[in-house]
Amino acid sequence: MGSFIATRLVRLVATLLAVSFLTFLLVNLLPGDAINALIPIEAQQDQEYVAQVRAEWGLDDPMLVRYGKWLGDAVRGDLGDSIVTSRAVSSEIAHRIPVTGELMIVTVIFSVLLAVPLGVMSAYREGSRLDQFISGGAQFALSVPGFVAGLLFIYVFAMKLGWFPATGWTRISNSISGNLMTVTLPALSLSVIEVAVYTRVVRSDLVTTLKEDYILSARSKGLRDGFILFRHALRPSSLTLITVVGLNIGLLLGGTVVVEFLFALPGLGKRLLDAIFQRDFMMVQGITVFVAMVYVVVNTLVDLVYLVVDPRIRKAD
Amino acid sequence: MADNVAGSPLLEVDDLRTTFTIPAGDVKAVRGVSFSLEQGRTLGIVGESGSGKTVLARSIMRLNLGSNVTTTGTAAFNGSDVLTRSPGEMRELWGTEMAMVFQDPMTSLNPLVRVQRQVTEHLCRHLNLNRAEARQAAVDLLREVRIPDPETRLRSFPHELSGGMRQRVCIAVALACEPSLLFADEPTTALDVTVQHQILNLLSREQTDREMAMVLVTHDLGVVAGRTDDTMVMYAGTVVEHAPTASLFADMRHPYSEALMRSIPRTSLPSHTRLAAITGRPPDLIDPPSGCAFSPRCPYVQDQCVNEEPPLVETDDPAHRLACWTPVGSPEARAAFEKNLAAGLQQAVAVDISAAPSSTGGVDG
Amino acid sequence: MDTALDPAAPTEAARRPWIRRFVSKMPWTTRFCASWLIVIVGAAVFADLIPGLADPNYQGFLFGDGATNESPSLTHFLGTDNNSRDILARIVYGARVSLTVALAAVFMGVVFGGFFGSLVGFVRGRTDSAVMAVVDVILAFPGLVLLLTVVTLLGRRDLVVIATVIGFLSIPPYTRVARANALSISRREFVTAARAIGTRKRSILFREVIPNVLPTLLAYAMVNAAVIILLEGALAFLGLSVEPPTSSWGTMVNAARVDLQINVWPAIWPSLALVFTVYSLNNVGDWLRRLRSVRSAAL
Amino acid sequence: MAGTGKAHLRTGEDVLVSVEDLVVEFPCGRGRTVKAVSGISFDIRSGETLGLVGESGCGKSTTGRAIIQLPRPTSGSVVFRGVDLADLSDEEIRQRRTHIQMIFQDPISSLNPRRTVGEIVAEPLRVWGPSDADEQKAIVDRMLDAVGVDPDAARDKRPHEFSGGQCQRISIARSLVVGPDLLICDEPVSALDVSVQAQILNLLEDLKAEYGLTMVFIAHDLAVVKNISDRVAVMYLGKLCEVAGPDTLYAEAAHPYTDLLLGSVPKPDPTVEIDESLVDDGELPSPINPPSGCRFRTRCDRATDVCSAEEPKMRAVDDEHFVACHHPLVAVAG
Repeated sequence: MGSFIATRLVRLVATLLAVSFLTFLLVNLLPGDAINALIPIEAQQDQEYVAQVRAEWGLDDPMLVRYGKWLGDAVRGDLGDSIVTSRAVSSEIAHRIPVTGELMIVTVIFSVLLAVPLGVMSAYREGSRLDQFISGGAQFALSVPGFVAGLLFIYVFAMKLGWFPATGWTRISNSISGNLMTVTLPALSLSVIEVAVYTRVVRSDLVTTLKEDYILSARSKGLRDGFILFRHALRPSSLTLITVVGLNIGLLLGGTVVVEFLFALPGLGKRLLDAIFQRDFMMVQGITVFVAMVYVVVNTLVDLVYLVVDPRIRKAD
Repeated sequence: MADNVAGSPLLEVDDLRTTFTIPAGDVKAVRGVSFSLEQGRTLGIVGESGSGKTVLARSIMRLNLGSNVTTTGTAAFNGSDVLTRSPGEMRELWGTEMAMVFQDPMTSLNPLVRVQRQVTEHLCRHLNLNRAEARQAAVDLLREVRIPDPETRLRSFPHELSGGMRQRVCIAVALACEPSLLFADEPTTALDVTVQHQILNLLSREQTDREMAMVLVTHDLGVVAGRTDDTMVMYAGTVVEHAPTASLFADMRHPYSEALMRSIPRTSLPSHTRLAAITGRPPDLIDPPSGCAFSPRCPYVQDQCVNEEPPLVETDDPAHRLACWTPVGSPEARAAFEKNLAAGLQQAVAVDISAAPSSTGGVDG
Repeated sequence: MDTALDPAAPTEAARRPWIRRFVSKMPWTTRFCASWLIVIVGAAVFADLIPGLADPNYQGFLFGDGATNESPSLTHFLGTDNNSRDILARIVYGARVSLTVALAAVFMGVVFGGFFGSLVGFVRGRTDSAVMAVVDVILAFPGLVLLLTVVTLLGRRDLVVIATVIGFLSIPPYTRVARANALSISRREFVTAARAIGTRKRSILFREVIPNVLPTLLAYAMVNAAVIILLEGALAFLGLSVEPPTSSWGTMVNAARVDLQINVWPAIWPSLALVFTVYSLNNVGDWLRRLRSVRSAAL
Repeated sequence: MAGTGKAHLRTGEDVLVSVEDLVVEFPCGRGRTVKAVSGISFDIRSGETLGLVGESGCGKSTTGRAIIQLPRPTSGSVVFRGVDLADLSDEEIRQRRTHIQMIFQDPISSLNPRRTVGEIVAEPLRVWGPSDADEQKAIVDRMLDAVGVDPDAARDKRPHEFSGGQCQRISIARSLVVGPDLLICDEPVSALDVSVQAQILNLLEDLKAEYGLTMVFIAHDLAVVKNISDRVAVMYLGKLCEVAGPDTLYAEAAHPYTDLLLGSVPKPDPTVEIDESLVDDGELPSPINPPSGCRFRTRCDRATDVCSAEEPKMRAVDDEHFVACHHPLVAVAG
């Protein structure tokens, strides 16, 4: 068990290093010299000025040296400064995490709470009309992108019914009810696909589990269906669900970019988009690395959760 | 084994039929099986894969899941039909009155649940035991099925136990609420031969001690011999022969029973003994042949066999029931065999050739 | 012994052409979805030849014969957008973007991802560790975020660039799927049997392993194509897919968003096109997968 | 048990394969190894069928595969026709594949589901020739016919359209098409029903006579092994216990393990007394950390101190009967 954790942690660090290097490589190798973002095209005639700026930003050093410097700072929490606002990238990220974090947490919790009962009902009555309805609905929901769902919700619930604000964000520290009002529609928009994915996962996994011999054996002991479903069948299926939730964090992170853009939320995704449009390469690099790290860390955590839930792995050594 | 107890039988099955509906058609897995079983006795059900023996056991237990299964007929347990009971009523029967040991101990225990809970969860439900009582009961049960160090084993997960140990746990689970009828569905097929021997001994010891009725389903004639009171041979969803085990082995009347017996290698026979293989293959259960299902592979086949399905009837020995028009050893059978051999019928030729062990000629048609 | 293998007479169903047998097994929703896919692919390919389909970039109000946000009419079946462009025409031409991108992803994924995955799953060892390490790192980025970064940094955003980038980023997931399959297939005894015969490794890879990986990969491709179309839609919605005036469904929705209060239809039509196409791919993909699992269960 | 020692090895020109000190180990993580086969020696004469029998995990299948170098053994020699296969390069091994062929336990899994039966049986010919299509077809047809499958009906079908027994016949046809000298049968009948099992056993006997095959027959079923073998080797936990002719072995087992196995076999005869006393567990020790000395001593009621201290060597009971045990059930000279 100890060695399992150790292996995972070593792998985590290795992946993080590789991810940061790849991001650095991407930002620095692809066309579109950073100097274009630093100095207006007109001013680039002044060779001396350009050279000075290059030196100031360390653009003249060999790439590995620059990566080493950047990594050294990054380890200490310093992801550099935005070349547009000159503010520290890390403090901008920290400032915006609460918005994106809340959005994602609300989405995941809401989706899981909705998907588990749907998936269980669907699997328990496999082949019934209820199952066909839920499965069909999930298949359809899987095809509705966040921006389409978001626009629909804005049109219906904000414009027509006026129940929620169409855009904007109220911080939870300012007003809890106001915060709830602003988080609902974005989270719902993100949930459409998430619910569909989780429902399908729970259903297909549970359908397989329910055909296992040990379920038959539990039935032959005279246990109640509900007990068998939740105490025997759902546990192995929950492993798959946890994995999928972990893997889906990536999709969700992408989704928040779109939803924050649509609902004009001051989150990480919106900041990334702004940075992209402003060609603020330090900011793009910082946010991309940060997001990738969150993703990798979450998935390592999922592996560790396995350890708690699945005794077969725990006792592997 | 316990003596035959007078009175109404514990289990009385009459014309049981189970059909699975699949896209290709209706698979008639069990096609009209009738038998009865007294308290405290053991019944062996022998057949090859697809003979319907497992489906039969599960049908009586009402454990065939899925909306595509239909079961008709009656299966009276203690005088009342289980096939018409509601799922709730079945749950009261499961575990306490009827229990089952499954083929693969690897898959019939939940890999994520500790042994203790798997052994005690239904005890708690059926007998309303508290935690401490249930734990004590579990320790006693594990000790009874000869698991060393039961206290430690209770905290184990199934994957930490060997195959034989797991099957012992499964037996403990099945015996926990003192059922009066135990189905053992190929309980040793997945195990090694030495472990199989121990498990079979354990099962028969428990059966005797508890005066339980037991149905032992297997594909291996060797497993039922000497361990069951009665044996039922199944082929293509029907019972072809049903007799007290001793008299069945002493006097096999059905051509299929005989063929099965002659096709298995035995340690008592000299090396390189030519085996009498059964030609052809088992019938399609979606569209079973008319008449006797074994007729296309039977060396004693005659016209009546192809046209008319033989009923399962008592022979001169009332305990020995048989479904055959040309029982082995009868003059009809001898005449039919001579005729088939003369006509060059494949299955008859095969039997004839293998009767002469020196021959190495192919029996392919 | 049983030589009994009668040359079974072909059944009634078997004599019909395979395509009809195939279609006859489909539930009606799947037939509908398959038809929609055929229609949308046909429209995208032959857009230039379809009579009555307007120039997607023709802005009527600039040239005096049209208005912005027109309702559906005989000249504009789905009406016009806030630049007075024909919505139907823009949807049909927009399909080209979605489908090209999806095709690029599937093509590069199946060909390169499928090959690398099968190869490393079959040979295992160090090559496997190396390739999978690279794949894992690329997969450690959330898809859309990586795509955003790459597309931005490239600077140029025409269909070729977008399709290439998305295609390239599709290789790692296919590699992983193919490898997992190749691993399990390589453990099957027919591969050991092929080695025991003395078949060369390259032959085993191409004749035994890859043909068995392909069906799974193609079923995955259906579902993946749907995901890619959604991804391109999101990218376009953010204004980072192909540059205007080229039409793309996501771009259309984004443009219509501003005038939602005035006219919702310009947002609804491209959304519907997107949702139905993705739904159809999912539906047909699921059906194919079910068909396969039924067949493999019958083995 | 289980000994080392080579007293049972034979000399003479008719020895086709001679395996000495064969060791196969697999890594199983954390630097540990499973000792699947721990130094066994045996030989096979031309035209002989050697039965390898033992319970699951005893290393019998691994031994079979090590003979054809799939995978290569950790150490030891496999001398086939005077050449040690362990010394050869991969390509040289490949060139010798036609001489040693193998059939597998799961007949369905051992055939590629996406190829037709005709292609599957012709595959070895594609590699080794002849390259002429008509000639190939003729050979394939002859071979299918020989294993009892109608070539015209089977040629264009795929494996899933056949029963397990049919698939096993096809798989036998594939392995015989290149005319091998040695056929390794790895549990070829254990996945089959008894009636089909008899067909396949008869078929193998017929083919052996017709093509002059030498066979290694691996199985866990003692009755099956007795039926088909000319010589039987009993394995336990990676070691050999006893080697003898089948009739001798089954009549007078010298090794306590052989005796236990034979006593456990269910016999289809109600008049045979069943030893009901064996109820307790006799589980296999772990092949990762096997017992010292004789590996069977943890389950053996004849075990003494010498059994844990010293590994028994193969000793001769008579010319054809060898046992590796300190306290054999029959008298052993020396």
